[in-house]
Amino acid sequence: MKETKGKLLLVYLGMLLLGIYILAPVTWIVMMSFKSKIDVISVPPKFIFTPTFDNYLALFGLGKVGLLTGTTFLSFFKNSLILALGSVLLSIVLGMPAAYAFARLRFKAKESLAFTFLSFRFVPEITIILPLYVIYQKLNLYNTYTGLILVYQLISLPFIIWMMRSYFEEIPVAIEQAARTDGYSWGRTFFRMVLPLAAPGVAASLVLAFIFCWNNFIFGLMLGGTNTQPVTVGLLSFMGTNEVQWGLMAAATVIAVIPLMVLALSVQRYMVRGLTLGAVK
Amino acid sequence: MTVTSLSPSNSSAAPPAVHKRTDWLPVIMTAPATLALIGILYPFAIAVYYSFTNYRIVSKTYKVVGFQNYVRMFSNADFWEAMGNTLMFAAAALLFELALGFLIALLLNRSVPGVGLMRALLLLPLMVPPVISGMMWKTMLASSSGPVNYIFGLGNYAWFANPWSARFVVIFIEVWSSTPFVALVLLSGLQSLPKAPFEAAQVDGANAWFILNRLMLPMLKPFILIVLLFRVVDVIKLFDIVFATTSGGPMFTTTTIPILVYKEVFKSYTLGSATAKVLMLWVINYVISFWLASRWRKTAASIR
Amino acid sequence: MNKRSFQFLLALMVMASMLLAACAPAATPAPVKTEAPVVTEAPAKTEAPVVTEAPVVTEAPAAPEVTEAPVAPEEPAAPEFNWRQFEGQKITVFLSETPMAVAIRSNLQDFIDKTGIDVEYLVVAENEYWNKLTIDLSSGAGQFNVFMSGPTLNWGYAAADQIQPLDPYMADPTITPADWDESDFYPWALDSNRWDMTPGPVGLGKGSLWAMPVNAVNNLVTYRKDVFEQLGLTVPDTWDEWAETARAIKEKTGGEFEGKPFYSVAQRGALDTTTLSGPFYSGLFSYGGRDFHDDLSPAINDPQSVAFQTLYMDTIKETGSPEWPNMMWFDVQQGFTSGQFAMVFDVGDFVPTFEGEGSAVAGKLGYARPPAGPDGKRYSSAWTWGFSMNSKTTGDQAKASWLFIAWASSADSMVSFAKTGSWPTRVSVWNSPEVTEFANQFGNGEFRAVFDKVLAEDVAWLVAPMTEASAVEQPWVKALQDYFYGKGSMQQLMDQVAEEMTQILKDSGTLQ
Amino acid sequence: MATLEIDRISKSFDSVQALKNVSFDCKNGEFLVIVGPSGAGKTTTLNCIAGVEYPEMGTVYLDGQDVTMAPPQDRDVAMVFETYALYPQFSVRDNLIFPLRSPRSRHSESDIQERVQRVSELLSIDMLLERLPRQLSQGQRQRVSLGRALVRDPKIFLFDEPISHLDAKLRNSMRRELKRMRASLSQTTVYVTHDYLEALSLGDRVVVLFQGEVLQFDQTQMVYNRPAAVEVGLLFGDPPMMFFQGKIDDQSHFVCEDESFMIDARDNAVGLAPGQEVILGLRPTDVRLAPPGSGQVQGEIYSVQNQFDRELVTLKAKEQLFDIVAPVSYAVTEGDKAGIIIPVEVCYFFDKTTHRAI
Repeated sequence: MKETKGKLLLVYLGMLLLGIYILAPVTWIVMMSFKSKIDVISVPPKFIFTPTFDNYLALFGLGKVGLLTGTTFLSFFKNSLILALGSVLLSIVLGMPAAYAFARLRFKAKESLAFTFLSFRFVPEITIILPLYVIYQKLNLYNTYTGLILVYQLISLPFIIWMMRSYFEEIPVAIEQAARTDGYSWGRTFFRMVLPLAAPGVAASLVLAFIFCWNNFIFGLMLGGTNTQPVTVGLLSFMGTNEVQWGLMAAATVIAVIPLMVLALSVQRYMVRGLTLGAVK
Repeated sequence: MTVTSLSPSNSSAAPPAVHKRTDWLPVIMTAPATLALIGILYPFAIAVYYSFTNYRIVSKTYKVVGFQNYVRMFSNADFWEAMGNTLMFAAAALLFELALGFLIALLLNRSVPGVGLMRALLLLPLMVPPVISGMMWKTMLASSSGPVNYIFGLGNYAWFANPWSARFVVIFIEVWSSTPFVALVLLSGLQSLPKAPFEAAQVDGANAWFILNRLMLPMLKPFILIVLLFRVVDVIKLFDIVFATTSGGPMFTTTTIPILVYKEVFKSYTLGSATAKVLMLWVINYVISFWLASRWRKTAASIR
Repeated sequence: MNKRSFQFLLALMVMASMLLAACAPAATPAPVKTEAPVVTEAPAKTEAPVVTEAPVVTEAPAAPEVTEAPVAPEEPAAPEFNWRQFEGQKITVFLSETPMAVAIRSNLQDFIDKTGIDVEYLVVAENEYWNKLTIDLSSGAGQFNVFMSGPTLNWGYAAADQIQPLDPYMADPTITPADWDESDFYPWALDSNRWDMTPGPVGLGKGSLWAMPVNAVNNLVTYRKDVFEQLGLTVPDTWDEWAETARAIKEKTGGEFEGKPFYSVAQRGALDTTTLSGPFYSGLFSYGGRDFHDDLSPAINDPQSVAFQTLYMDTIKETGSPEWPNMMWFDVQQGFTSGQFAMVFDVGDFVPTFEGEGSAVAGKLGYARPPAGPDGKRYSSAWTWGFSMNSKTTGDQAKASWLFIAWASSADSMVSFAKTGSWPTRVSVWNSPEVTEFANQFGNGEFRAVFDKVLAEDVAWLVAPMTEASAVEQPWVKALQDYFYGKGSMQQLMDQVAEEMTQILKDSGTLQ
Repeated sequence: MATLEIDRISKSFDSVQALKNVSFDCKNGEFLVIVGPSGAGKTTTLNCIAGVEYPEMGTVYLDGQDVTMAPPQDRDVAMVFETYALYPQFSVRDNLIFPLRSPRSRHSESDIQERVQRVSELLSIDMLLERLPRQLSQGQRQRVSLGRALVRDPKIFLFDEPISHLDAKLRNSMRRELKRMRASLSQTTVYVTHDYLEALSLGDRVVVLFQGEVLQFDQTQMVYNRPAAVEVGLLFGDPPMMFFQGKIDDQSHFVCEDESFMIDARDNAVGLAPGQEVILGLRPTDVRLAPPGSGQVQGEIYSVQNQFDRELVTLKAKEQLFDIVAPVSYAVTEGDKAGIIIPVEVCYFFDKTTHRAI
């Protein structure tokens, strides 16, 4: 489709508005991260100010803001990375076969089983925290990566199963049958044909699942301890009892978003799928 | 008139071989995920049990009280107000997210320079944890130190103090942080649509409304349904943003069921009756999702 | 059956019933429906070497038959106190993100070096802190041997046997250093952490010590001296003056000062129980109101209670920020720091922030004691941050944990905490040269002078102890918001809340 | 090169029985066509031969071996799919190479290149080798999918409606190409189509499938000349066979149910009993238009469709409509009276209830 000049103008206007809509709060956070304490609370708000790196320095333990020095933020960061990555990987291992079975195989109770998986998303976290706490305590899963990765499956597994299922279903079954008759075993067909074809969708759902795990708060708070608390809990710890360390919190948020952004940009072209399936549809 | 023999000459008289295979493949493939989730089902079952007890987490004993928690819940005005808020927020947020997400998807569904960048930008709000985005918006909307009032010249309007603007703002923040997800899914839906019907419609001179309403929306339906399926659960469980901005006030106007229950557990300690309330959300989620999921299966099947 | 074996049997039975009690609520999904309730407040920790009192009934020192390592003074070879006696023990400490927690973290190595006890700690923001602590205690997990705590929430934990009284440890010279001087504490600091499990005002200040107070959180008026001088106002000394002054400020400034929006009073107002904490309670009691009568009937709808709440709310409505219904403590603190308010009646712990480098009002502040009521009564409702011990912690680990508490509540430690704005619970610390010097920098010594009076004369613990303390505050704070939005008269609203409170107490079994 | 035998296979999906006791065989080098309307079970039958689906009952013998439950990669069959099933991420060349590099096949690199070259030249796709499937036209895709089967030497070729998605012109030329290929390759082939012309022009023998059952399995010509059931008659021929319900009277005459006409069926009365209710099948190409008064049927011309090389005349007798293919020279117009001559040897009688030929 050729775009007319007027339409193109409209499109860019729309994109500009969208950009502002998304970036305005983000800009505010970034600005806040470079503000001194007094600038953060200034009335009216300050848009021009002398930037300070104190917040960032303090995050990396190189400086001091208020009472807080060298926080353990970096270890929160590492914990989140391990937890989110681990959860997504485990979800793939557990979920991919299930997703494929739901997409391709015919069996009794398929739909109800698939829905049951989805229904785990409905479980309100608050109801299971107390029983889980007790169980984790007994099984020595409290304050372990394993324990948290397991409970994060509540977030990532249903998502991955359902997204991957629909991506698998998008792939015409005939392509798989063709590969089978061309002499490839089921496993080879899956890895040579199905997975590469579903890759964009799979990549997109992995990134989203990663982000959802990264953003989780309540499980990390309740079931994580000294060694495993994720970055979301760390961010909130800047809400001290006597004052909120807005500058530190903003700087920490900026830092926390960076790995996600890198991840997202590196798979950006997969995020919006639709390059490969053109020929078969 | 002779009819040629229906069976090949060499076929035996014996009955045809029967291949009774128990198909273990589905079982094997779904087993790992099932096992993992049964682990979660167990504490959930305990929670359901609690909802039939008068369990206070700061007392040493408790007993089963049958449906008392449920019965009392239904005659509790606070519960109904929170339930009303929950459903109202969910409906409003979904509506805005779908509409806005669809517009964004339409906007970014073209190949002009800069679109790639915009698609990447779209991910940003998703990456700010909801509780943090709630706090950030609270500072942005602060009556005198917030940039929003300052830029738009709104004086010192207190967004969170007026019951209706507080509701609006909570929904707005939720929309800000979740619309990108909706837009992404719908965008990939748009990208997967076949080009031919649209070109044909353009050749036929169909107007934009026709193309949208009769071609695009029906074909996007599975994507709309799946995005609803994932969003509806989250908006019904809406907690973080409310917690970080209004903690349920002013009065009860932004108190959702999760907020109500959270306070009940940690301030009143009555875990039993709190669990009963939150299980109602589970039921609602279940019903809505079940309906959406079956619609999705149907639509997806009819399109394929 | 001779006496000895009878005693043994008794001890066994107590232990068994306790085990049942401890396991029943949390751990088992389908627990024994313990309708035949577990005896009384069976002493929580049989294994704890030290005697515990049987709380509810008396304060009689001990049931000697359970004692394994008696504390009796006549014990001949009472070993000397030694900081290193539990070397190699490991304890876990749970901290709320407060200035005190910051100070503890930076001094922690001293404790470890001094005792050889390994300390693992976890810090979480305040709101989440209580929730996680509640889950940990009620699940029976007992991850955290020692944790920051204070009145109100402790009562729930105490009633459920989730924490243990600290008196036996305090009284044991083998584990309490000689220079750790109990009499050095402000009496109200210890008293506010005592409870004998009798619900309601009659239980105030009696019974076992459930937390060792370290940080006294007390209230005072902080005001903008520059504003008051410019407007020709004097500091209010009574609540009625407080309201009048607020109105006068509103009239004279017209809601604007130095070209910025300006409000008279900064008070907490969010739909959260913290809205009803210290500052609010101080006013309520000073004005002759109270929360509960001795018979546990709500007193919030008494004439004096209603009068105060009307005064308080009307003043906020007319002269406060429109954001009041959404203001948490940190909004109050931040709003005042940014120069939007003329007066704030809140905790003294904010003062270092008000006067700190990030404040727009530093150096412009004056201080005053809590306003008095119509009959001259003047209260600052105390709250303390202290340390409690899990009832699952026993034996040497319990003693090691106590050493940590003793260290944290020692005068030396408290001095360093105080320098973060965690005002001490010890008289000697408050009067120490370092703390005096630190406190004197605020308002040219005015803060110290005023707070000294507050500590000496005004402080009292006022909130009626009961396990439902935070539960009953929920409808209460909502009613205040309702009043703010004109949903009824204060009397009407408080009558309703009173009914709800009674219902809550009935539901929990506290009231028959 | 191989033989194929299908022995009474049955399969059902959920509650629908897709195949019922389907049996046929295919000789070495034979070109077998399976014809049937959509939903008849053609593709399912083919899938059972290929091994991508398994029958619940019955046996598939390939080269005399029972391969019923063998996985597809062990059967050495090549299949061309209705949707072509090209590998979208591979170039045309890689699509063609893919089966040659499978773990089952052992081809030297030079052999692979040589085969790809030969097949792409044969199908005139040698200019397209580096393109991706989505850059190809429908016809080109179809040829690539054919090529992917032809590069191999499988035991058997399976074609699933390979040209049904092409437009009429392309379909004609592809039919021609297939016919030529069939002559030169003489490979055992099972070919599924719903188009009787493909069946007639390509097949040695034809299996007619209807609702999962084999209606007829016979030489191609026989299927046309001796349809075993109403449905077979309906499938083969253009315009399609006409059917009339009626009865056999005592004189072995067929009497149409509205008594619009009768036919003396004595010479063709094998198996016909007096009083029997039957269906009469007539091909429009077999009956002739006659002047009014002559022939067994009298009526009025209802419509005339000029098809350049012929005319399709419809005659109405009482409530019955007769299609007749007539030479162009035959000048009739609507409203004319006319008769129809029905030679008794082109009358096909079917049982009214079973629809089977009598």
